[in-house]
Amino acid sequence: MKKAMSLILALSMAVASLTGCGSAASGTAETESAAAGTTFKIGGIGPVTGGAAVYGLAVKNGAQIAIDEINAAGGVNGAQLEFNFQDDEHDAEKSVNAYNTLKDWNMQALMGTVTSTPCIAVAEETNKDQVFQLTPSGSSVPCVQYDNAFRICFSDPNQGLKSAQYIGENGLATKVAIIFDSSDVYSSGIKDKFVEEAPNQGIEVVAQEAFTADSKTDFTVQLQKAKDAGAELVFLPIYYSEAALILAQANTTGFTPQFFGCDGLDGILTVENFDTALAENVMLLTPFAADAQDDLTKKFVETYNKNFGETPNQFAADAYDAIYAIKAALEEAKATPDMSAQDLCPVLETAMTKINMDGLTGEGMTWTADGEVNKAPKAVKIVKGAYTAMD
Amino acid sequence: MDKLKKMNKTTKSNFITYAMVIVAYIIMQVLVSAGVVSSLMTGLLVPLCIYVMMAVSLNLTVGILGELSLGHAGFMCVGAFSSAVFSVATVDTITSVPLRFFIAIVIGAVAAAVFGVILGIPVLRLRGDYLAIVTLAFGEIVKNFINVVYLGMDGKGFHFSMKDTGSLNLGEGGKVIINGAQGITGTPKNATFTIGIVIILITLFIVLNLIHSRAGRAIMAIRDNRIAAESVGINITKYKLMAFTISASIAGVGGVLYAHNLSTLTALPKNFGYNMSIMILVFVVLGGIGNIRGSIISAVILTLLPELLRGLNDYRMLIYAIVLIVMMLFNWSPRAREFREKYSIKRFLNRKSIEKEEA
Amino acid sequence: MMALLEVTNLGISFGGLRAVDSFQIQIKKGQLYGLIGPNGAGKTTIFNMLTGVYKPTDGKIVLEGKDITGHKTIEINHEGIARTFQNIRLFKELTVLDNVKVGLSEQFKYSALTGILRLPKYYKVEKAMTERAIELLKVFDLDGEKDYLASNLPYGKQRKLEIARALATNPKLLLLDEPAAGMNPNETKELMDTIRFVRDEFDMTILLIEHDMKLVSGICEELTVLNFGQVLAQGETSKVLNDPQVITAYLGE
Amino acid sequence: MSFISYLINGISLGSIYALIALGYTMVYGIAKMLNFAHGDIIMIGGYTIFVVMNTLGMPPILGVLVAVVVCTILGVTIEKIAYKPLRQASPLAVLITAIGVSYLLQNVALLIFGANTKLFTSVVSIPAISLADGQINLSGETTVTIVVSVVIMVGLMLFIRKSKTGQAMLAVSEDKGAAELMGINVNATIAVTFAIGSALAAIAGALLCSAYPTLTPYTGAMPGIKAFVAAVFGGIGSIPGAFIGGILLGVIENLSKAYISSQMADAIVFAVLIVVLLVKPTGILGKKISEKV
Repeated sequence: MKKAMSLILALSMAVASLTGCGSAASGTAETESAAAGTTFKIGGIGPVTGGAAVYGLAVKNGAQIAIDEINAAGGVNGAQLEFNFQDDEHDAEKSVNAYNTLKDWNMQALMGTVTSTPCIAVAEETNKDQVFQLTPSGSSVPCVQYDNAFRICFSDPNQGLKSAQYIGENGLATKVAIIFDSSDVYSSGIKDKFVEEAPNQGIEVVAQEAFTADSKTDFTVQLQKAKDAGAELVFLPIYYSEAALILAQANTTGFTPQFFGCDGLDGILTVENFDTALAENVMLLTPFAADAQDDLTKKFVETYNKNFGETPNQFAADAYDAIYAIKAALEEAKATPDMSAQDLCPVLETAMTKINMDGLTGEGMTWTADGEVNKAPKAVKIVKGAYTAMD
Repeated sequence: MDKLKKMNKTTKSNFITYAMVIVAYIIMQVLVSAGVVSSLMTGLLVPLCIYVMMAVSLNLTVGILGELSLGHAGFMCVGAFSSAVFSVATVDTITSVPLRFFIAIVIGAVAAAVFGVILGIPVLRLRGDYLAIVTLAFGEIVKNFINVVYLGMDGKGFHFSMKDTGSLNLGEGGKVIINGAQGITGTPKNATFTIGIVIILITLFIVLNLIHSRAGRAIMAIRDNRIAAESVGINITKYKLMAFTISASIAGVGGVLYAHNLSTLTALPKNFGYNMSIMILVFVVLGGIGNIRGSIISAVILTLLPELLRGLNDYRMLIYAIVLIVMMLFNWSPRAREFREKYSIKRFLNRKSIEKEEA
Repeated sequence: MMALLEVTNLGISFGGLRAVDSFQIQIKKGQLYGLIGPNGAGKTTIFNMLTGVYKPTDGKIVLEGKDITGHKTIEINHEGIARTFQNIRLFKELTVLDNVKVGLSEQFKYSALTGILRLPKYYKVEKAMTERAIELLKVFDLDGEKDYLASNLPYGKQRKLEIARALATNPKLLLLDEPAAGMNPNETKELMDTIRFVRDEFDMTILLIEHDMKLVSGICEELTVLNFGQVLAQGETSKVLNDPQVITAYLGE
Repeated sequence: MSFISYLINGISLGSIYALIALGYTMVYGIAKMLNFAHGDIIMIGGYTIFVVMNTLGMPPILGVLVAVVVCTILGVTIEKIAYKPLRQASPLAVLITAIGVSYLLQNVALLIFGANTKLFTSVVSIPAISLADGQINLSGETTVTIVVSVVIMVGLMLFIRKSKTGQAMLAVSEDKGAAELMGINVNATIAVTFAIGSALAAIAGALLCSAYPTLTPYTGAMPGIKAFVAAVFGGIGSIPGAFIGGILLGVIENLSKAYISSQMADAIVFAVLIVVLLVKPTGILGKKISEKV
């Protein structure tokens, strides 16, 4: 009997706490919605803890700079922007939780998510709820499969295709080895398309060597196999932290092919304490270069450095552009802050296809109705520790 | 109430466990329909069901069978992928959602059970940490394997490759189901809170009835003393395998729910790696090894905790880690136990009733 | 009459060590037989061979005319040998009642599925099983503690529970490994009565290892004395205990 | 020729695993607990060296020394706060607490150092050895790691066999209760074990980060798990076993990447582990556990 009593007690306490959190959430929402109609609430989702935290943090920081700039300049359509960034630990389920948290906060448009797998899961939700979604870096195809979702970055197949074309058209090499992360959506997505396109460009893929999230310390075997296969060029559709290791290990084993990467490679020069000589002559297709000399990039890099003590990478730039794209779309749609997310969604969808924007990651960016961006990838080569335009 | 008193202790305890789940369900349903529950909480209902099932299932292995498994996410992964393949493949042909989801659940349960048997037969003779490491290895193998599998379907049936989608040679109108590391996308979102609760109740029914039956006693006898169990004629292999397989199978169903709650399914270290196995183990240990009801409660609390800590932003996981350590110390250290005995509500109530009787 | 248990030339070596050598014994049905000897003489090793825990290196064990040498523990239990352990091995986290019920598992059967689905058979068999278990517990005066956890019983009662559990498997031969160890004289006396009662009531054959000479001389009809893995003396209790060789082995040196 | 270089690279990776596994196995052998936070102590060691060398501009040797001190203090503190109160509790409770500590260290590092990858400057300044006309390259890090692992292994074995503390450790590992009766201070002995294990972690951190020079808050996690596997592989609790297990794990990993499938290398490593344990249930050099009946 006593046990039953204590149980009922515990249960009612649990329930109280649950509804407590429920009503607390709706409570704050209410008090804020009293003030609502004065600000646009932009949500953000990405990993800020766990192994992928580096990308999420970059996006969070990059977006924050854009938000601050816009607000300082008077906001959008006369209203300020409010930004709320939630952690998803690079996990689809946590990502949906993060999305729901933002929903409780009465988010009006979503800038996210940062990584592909969570992005697909969240896109399902935003489509169901009809919330406008713009992902800075969710590059896998299904991320923007719904009408309400757009992206700043190129899609994975697009990068694979462009890379193969670039290598083929410029006759960089005929024998190519690929080192990719077989446990990563981004990496294997680019690799698949590259391999498919390679024969059309007269490229022979002589080795496809994988690593996984669980074993990414030693790359000597992959490099050795590429070397033994006679590769003239090693294609690295991976992120820069692993690439930095690969370059270092290639150097110690005395293997010096041409290295070629995609936008994930951007940031390699800014790895703290990285010996940039290792990256000499590495080529990459990227829409953003932190040491580009245009005013926009210079100002962004400077602010980022000042606020966060680091040099921004691709992800930060994508996020910065994403916020400005949302701003442009809001202005184009003549949106007002009192509109609900559901009211905003269709008008932003139309507006996205109309805007034309100059950003960090491209000039004259436009979007198609299927969510993809039109911008030119820049091929750069690292010379003396700095990007040099190729064309 | 009198009736409750008359029931024997285990029946009563089981009754409380079922009642707890049902009452929680009713309360949540009422609150949801009244619209006072946040979206976050609503979104968490199915995951909560999944983790409760996983915790109950692992408790069968760790608490009842007494073997440490660090590969439970592997079984979840098997259940998730096998059922998701089925659902994606038949999404156009089987139009009845309940029927399709039911078959998916059965497939997930059976597939995980088969892996449970395949793994269990050779490895269950290992003991302690060695068994733990082998199960961990199993989980990692499953995860690694899934990441290199390409599976497609066209008019002629299934095509399988371990290289890339191109080598699947899909015919006209074929579709890729498992796309290597990109996993499965477009799994129908069939899992609901009600289905989750029903499955939890079925799980509890199976596990609790098993424990309080001839087979369950045999399993616990093996846990308590293998040599003595053998000496009274208990077939060690049979009962160990039975518990392990049932546990795997329930984990498989947890995987089915997981797969059908998100539109995308990939085998990442985060969701199907040893991290997940360990997280479930945390639920079990914190809830009390062998204590089914404790598993349920701790799974709920620990799943909610990081979400409730969202307000802390960057400090969230740090606080979570600290809370975890403190809870472990509070639950298990002898000094903390003494402290709790001394100041527990139960004792306080007891003393009162004793005083009353004396008066 | 054929012996219930007939062991011939039994031996086992661990590495180079010959732990038991050419051991032989014959136990008639209904007999209360004692196995004694100094520590390390190999008594428990013989129990372990008889119950299949160790595989004998050579020799033969025949139970009721059936060769069970080298069989597995479970098979041997099913053939009809049950035992207790020198260091008590109860199912500590189970109740006293459940400990006995585990022993009854092989006589009161229903499938796991019947148990999970709670089919009528479950209730029927469980009821019969509980009744039988309580009967057994009554023999050892443990029925009052049936809902206690086994680990919460006092030491003497734990030993008794082990015997009850072994009996539950309905054996032909019961092996008791130092049943009186750790008991006070009163408890030992009580235990002697119980062992006699078990023999008479269940028509049981019992082989026991014991150091307590009072118990041995009080209840055992025949004895085998073991020293350094070899049989030192064998025969009627009173004769064996007066054998000068035995006395030297125990008291000498 | 490439086979030999695969082999050498495997040994070099394996010697890192071996070094980490030595710490793991030692703590396991004596405290009978799986210290899941061991990998993260390695990471802390790495960051300490990074700060000393790059931020403060001190020489490498000082960095390693500071790291050893920091890790030792950290290890002993963790033991005292988080593990010691649970000495009588279920081993699983300690395991979970260790996991909590692991999360804690990762998140503290994340907050202090950020998520960005840092490139580690090697603490090794020995040049690479080139064999067979430069076809085979043995980097300075590899040479040092192998030598250090062997030295530590031998040192540990001697320490345990010859020193009084070592004997006490052995006694504690056999039977805590009996050791206590013999007048051995069990708590102090376990604390010393953690101190040594953590100091080894600092050295492992220095060499891990020198050989594979990237540093993130999660650097230690996966090598930690791999080393744990290596320790089990060789027979957990056995010091030479940890060494052999580590080397074998590295070699198997690299050879399966080279000759079977680079995608399936993890699966192959783990499959080999399962097979080894099925054949030798307590690992290659593990003691056979026999229960006295």
